Amino acid sequence: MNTAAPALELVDVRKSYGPIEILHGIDFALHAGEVHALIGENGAGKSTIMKILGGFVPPTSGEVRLDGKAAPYTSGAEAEAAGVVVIHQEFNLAADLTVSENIWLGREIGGLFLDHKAMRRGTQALLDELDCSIRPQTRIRDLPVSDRQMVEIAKALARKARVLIMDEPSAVLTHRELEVLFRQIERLRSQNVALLYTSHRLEEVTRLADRVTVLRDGAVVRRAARGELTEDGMATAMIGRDLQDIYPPKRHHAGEVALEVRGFSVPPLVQDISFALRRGEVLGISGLIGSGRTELAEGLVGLRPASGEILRNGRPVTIRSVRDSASHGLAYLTEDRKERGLLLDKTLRENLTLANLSRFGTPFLSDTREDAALTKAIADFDIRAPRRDMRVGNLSGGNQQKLLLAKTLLSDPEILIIDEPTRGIDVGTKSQIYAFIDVLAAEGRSVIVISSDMPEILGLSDRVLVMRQGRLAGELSGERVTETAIVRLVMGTSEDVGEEPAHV
Amino acid sequence: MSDAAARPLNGFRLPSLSALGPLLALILLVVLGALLNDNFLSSGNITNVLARSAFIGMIAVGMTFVITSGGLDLSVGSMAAFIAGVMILAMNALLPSMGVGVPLVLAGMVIALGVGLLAGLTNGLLVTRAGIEPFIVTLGTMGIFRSLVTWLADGGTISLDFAVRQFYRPVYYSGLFGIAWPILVFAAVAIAGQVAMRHTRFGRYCEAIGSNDKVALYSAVNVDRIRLLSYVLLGLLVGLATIMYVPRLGSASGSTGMLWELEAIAAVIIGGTALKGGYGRVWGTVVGVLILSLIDNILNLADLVSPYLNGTIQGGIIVLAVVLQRGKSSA
Amino acid sequence: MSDAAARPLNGFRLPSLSALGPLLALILLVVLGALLNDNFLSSGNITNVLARSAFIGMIAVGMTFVITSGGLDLSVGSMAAFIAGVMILAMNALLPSMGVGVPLVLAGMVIALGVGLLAGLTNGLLVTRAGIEPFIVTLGTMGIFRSLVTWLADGGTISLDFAVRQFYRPVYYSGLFGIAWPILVFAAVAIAGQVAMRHTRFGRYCEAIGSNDKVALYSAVNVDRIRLLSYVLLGLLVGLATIMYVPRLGSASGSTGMLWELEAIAAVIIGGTALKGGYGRVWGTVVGVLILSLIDNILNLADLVSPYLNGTIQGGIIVLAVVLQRGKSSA
Amino acid sequence: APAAAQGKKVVIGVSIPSATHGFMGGLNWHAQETLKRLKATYPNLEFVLATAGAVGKQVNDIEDMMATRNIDALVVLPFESEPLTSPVKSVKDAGKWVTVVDRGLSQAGIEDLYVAGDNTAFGRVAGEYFRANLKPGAKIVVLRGIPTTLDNERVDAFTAAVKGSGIEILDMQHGNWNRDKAFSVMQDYLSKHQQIDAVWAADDDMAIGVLEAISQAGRQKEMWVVGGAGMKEIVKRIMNKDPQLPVDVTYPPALISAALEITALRFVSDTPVYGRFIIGSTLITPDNAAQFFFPDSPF
Ligand SMILES: Nc1ncnc2c1ncn2[C@@H]1O[C@H](COP(=O)(O)OP(=O)(O)OP(=O)(O)O)[C@@H](O)[C@H]1O
Ligand SMILES: Nc1ncnc2c1ncn2[C@@H]1O[C@H](COP(=O)(O)OP(=O)(O)OP(=O)(O)O)[C@@H](O)[C@H]1O
Ligand SMILES: [Mg+2]
Ligand SMILES: [Mg+2]
Repeated sequence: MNTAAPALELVDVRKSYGPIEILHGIDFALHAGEVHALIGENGAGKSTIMKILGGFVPPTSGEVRLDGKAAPYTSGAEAEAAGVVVIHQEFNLAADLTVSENIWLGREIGGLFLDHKAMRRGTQALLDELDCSIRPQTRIRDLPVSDRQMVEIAKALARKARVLIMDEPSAVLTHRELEVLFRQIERLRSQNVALLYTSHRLEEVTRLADRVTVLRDGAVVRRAARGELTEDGMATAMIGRDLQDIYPPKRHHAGEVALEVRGFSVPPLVQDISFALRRGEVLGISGLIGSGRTELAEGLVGLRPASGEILRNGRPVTIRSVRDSASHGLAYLTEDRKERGLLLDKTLRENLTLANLSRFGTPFLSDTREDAALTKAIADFDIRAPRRDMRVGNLSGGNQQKLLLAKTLLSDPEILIIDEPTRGIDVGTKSQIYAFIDVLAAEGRSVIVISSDMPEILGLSDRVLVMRQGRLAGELSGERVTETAIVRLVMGTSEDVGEEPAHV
Repeated sequence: MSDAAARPLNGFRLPSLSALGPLLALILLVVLGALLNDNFLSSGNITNVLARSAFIGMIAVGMTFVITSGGLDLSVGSMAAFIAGVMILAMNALLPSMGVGVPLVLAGMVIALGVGLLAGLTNGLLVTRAGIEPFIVTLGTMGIFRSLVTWLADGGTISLDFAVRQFYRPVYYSGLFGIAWPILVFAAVAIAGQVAMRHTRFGRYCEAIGSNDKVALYSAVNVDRIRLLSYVLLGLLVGLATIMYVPRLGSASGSTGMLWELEAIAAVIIGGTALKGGYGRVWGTVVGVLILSLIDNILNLADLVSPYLNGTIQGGIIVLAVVLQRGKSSA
Repeated sequence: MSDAAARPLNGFRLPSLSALGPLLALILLVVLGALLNDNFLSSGNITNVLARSAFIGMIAVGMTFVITSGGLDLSVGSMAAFIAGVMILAMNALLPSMGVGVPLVLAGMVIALGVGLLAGLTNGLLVTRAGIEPFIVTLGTMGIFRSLVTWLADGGTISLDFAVRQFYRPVYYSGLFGIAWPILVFAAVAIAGQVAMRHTRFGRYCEAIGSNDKVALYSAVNVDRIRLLSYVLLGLLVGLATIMYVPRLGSASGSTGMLWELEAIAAVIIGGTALKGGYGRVWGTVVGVLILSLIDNILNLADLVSPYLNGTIQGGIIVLAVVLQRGKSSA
Repeated sequence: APAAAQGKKVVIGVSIPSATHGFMGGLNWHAQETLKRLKATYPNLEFVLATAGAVGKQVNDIEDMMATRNIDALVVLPFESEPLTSPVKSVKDAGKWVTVVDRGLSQAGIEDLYVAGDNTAFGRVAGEYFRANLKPGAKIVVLRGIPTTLDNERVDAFTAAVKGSGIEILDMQHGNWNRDKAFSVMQDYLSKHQQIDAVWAADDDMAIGVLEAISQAGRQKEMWVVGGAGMKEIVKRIMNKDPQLPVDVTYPPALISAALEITALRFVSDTPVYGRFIIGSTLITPDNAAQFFFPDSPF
């Protein structure tokens, strides 16, 4: 497709952290006007490669070449000036600043004084282009993760890149935003931008990628052009073994009602939600970003002020804090692992046991027991950590997510609410996690899965609730759980225009 | 949802109640003062209160930037004493050759600003280059500046030559259009500070660094330089405050500027700037400074049960002023 | 790479160089002291230095928890003065009915701990319930406690009845196995603190809250209660410090405990605890306290050019001690 | 005729440093007691009392008294002489009566009335006692106050007085007029010096800390201590002929009372009260101690 010198290239790049080598001699090239997908298991080294390309991390040995010459940058900022822009897997936004301030950070418009108007206008234009309803003056702190991802994308687009590197931009996006993102990617490709894309959703790779590079344990194991690899082939190349259907067969038989919610509201958005959850059941909750699924879940476990009735095994209960909800056997896995899920400065062990410390000894905590729990979690969830005593912030994104799952499940909950459980997790591990959920249900526990990943909802749920603008838009079960049915409810195709406008 | 995007921007936002909190406290204090004493609202008293707020005020404006960018400076009070000491010694030394007059005063001012700049640079370099916690750096320099001025003064007081003092005095006591110089300078500093915080890159970068220095670094912000600049700016403002302070008292000693750092930091925090950085509010700082000055002034207006209890009332009002401001927990 | 998971645990880790920094500084100071004066290593001098460190030391151990959980307490010095004042007045008042003896001393101790608990509770509730920045809360209570003790003392000194003092004196001056009581109590507090920080839920939660209070909240940690507890614990330790302090000079006044807060906070930070919270190191705090005491001791033992410059050397050593500790920038 | 005698209200402003150490505490107490008494005796007199913890605050207080309380007279004990000179001068220039207490202004002729202790005498009297009671070759240590001009005056006078006597001053550190600080400084002196024959603690608060350190070291028999100011605890011990505390040097905090009374007199009677009243420092010995003992004072 392209014979000119690659826009950006890695030549025999190695990277070590301390004594551990993460990347073992990577050769890798990006060409203008092409989408190159980099795939691999969690911890394979994708983000590290992207950081090296973007100038954020120096390679231990080897070379980065821009247009065939040694790259003239040594920092992310310089790389950006050279037209190499990265959308990071972990958010790179200042939470106290507004959307607009973040987007222009480091390249503000204006002379001595900032031109707020121009920047706000520019931000609005970018957001419009992304079909995104966030307001430019909102503080990042007040945005849900999905919106933050859109801000990240907008920020990158504002940079006018000639090489755009995207590290799992789609992990937190729903169907609708995803389409917007793909349109942008296609537009950039046609403008001769070189694009690097990574995602654990292989169907996206099939759809977008002109070239695919498969990484395993820090080495390239396969290179392919468009159409050379099926999704199954990619998965096999990534994890080194064949992968059957990743979803477990649905064979749950629902028992009695474990949790019932009546007229539940979480101001300001979520209104009047009622549903029942049975033992042994997996209940999916679908909806657009901002439809209030997270609010509902956080209201249920006492993280947000809420009103309405909650019945546990038929008896009304009051839940005002996470502790209350834990005492009623409820556990919630947050969608926001960086800000609400994990202590990035602490080690794996401290994170794993934080929510269930009382089990590890009173009054003195037992290191041995904690270490044993960690060993088990590492095995159960296939957490790949170069060192057990490393900061969690240095784990790869997917491995952080696995640790978060392990942390949530440690409390052995009767009812588990998981918000975007497999965000950023590779296909191999995904199937393990699905099997895990299946086991939980088979043991007679109840699971609520909130997910923006349609196949996940379809593959896991016995029943699906769909939320729209803070209300229940409908419920589907059995045969009626199909993609079209869900999408229709999600979008509100009944077109009842009289309803209140979208909240912001 | 998509129609929300098309909605017109409302560029103007009403300040939230929490932002108005300190202002409210200030207004309450003014009302209280007016009720307690008829002369409270006299121009004389208002001038006094504003003029004496000016020193801490200018320093607090600088401190706002330092704190906003995630730093702290405990050394400002000692620094003021040190600058005052050096400035006075220099002016006394220059007197024989230059004589009393504008050049001598200007020379003194340049020296004050220069020493302030160097002092701020020292703090800033230790924080950015050596990578030491600002608390420790400035605790150290606090002791150093304080003991240096004591040493310069030989344990006593460094006094400006009497003739020079008479000549220099109007810089504090007289003014323009009936407004005293310190008030004018403070107002200028406050306005410049507010503009710098809201409408220049420097202010924006301070907030970004305080909020998340890694993000700032990734966004091509020269984090170390901005941090350094914030300390240098603060040093310069301490120098400027000293320029206004010396004509008031004409001397410096080991006890000059004692506890100013605490007052300046308190003013910044009362004004609504976050101690952890990331969000700065210069006008809030000005309100905070005025609140602190007014408390003292009002305590002098009324006859209290016992002067020993001044501190109790002062402490109580400070806490109350901030209670007004924060409705909800999340400190 | 996947085998990493199966690798055996390495339970024991060598402390990193940065952790050893303050210890290194301490050792250097000891060597310096021994070189400067022969009596430096005499048991008398060592006892003096350790016993003197005890008050600030106990307070600093409590402060470590407060700072680790993201708080701050500026009121501890005034609180100590206030507790001492109340305790002495109460003991004098109880004297006629109880007579000199163990019961009276015990009553005094209970009162000291009770007042400390209440004072800590006040700070803690204002921080957690009213949601005010700890800096402001404790700046306010600092003024309040200080002025209350001045008022109780009528501006002067509150002195313990002479006979009671004679009876109570051994609590500071005598000891067990030749080790003075304050040293023993301090050691016990330090060990308990280290254990609490590293091996109990409370310590773990303090670190979690300081690291990211939202994550702690989502992990079913009762954030407000732990925060409150940290202030209460500090209050109790201030009470305990006061119990050891009162028998030393048998008096309290408006100047008791002046600037102890700064010293305690400095000790905590020098010891390697992060001012922003999230990481606490109790043994580091102990080292920090000893460093600060030793600096004073050495300055008194050595013959310097001018005592006016003590502050300069003190400040310099503090900064240096921390430079040793932090190799790289990232304050 | 005096204003108050004609039934007009007279407002007297009183500005003193706050009670941050023993001596100032005593001074604060005497000031308040005297004000109570004067108010009861002369209903036409009104007093405005402000205490300042820092020099800037004291200037503010004086400004506030002028701007809002319409004072007719000011009684001021300057925190520091130099910086208070101009502000007090402006009070004088506004036609008010000015009484300066204890620390003189740096410019002569501003005040109408000056009531002060004698810092030079304070140091000299102590020095002369050391000279008279120690043999040549004796070794002493000195604790200084907070570095200030008045501390310099006292110490200079003391050193001048012992000069040439063959008494060796081993050490001089700052004890900041604080018991705790004095205690640790003395502890360190005791570790450092094998032979100490006497201590000039320069202040009774410091003397308390010093005595405690000496008794901890068990070296009570080796040395005696001289403090200063006349704290009741110390005076009591002198009365009881404590060998460790042979004498004390007065610097009575009650001098504020004298200043207030004389100033009040100026407004309620025709007594001419201009001038300077210097209250000398005298040596308190077991013989005369009783007359310096005020059991009700907190100091
Ligand atoms: N600063 C660091 N210190 C130590 N190890 C690190 C550091 N950064 C990354 N690693 C390790 O490097 C390996 C590769 O990480 P990387 O983030 O590149 O994986 P990834 O392929 O992006 O995985 P994921 O799909 O989970 O995002 C991981 O094992 C990670 O723990
Ligand atoms: N802390 C907050 N402050 C203000 N508004 C918020 C906050 N958190 C969420 N919102 C608003 O509430 C809306 C609903 O967010 P929520 O996260 O519940 O949506 P969701 O359905 O869970 O979507 P997703 O999980 O896919 O992001 C968001 O669009 C956001 O605008
Ligand atoms: Mg990654
Ligand atoms: Mg959500």
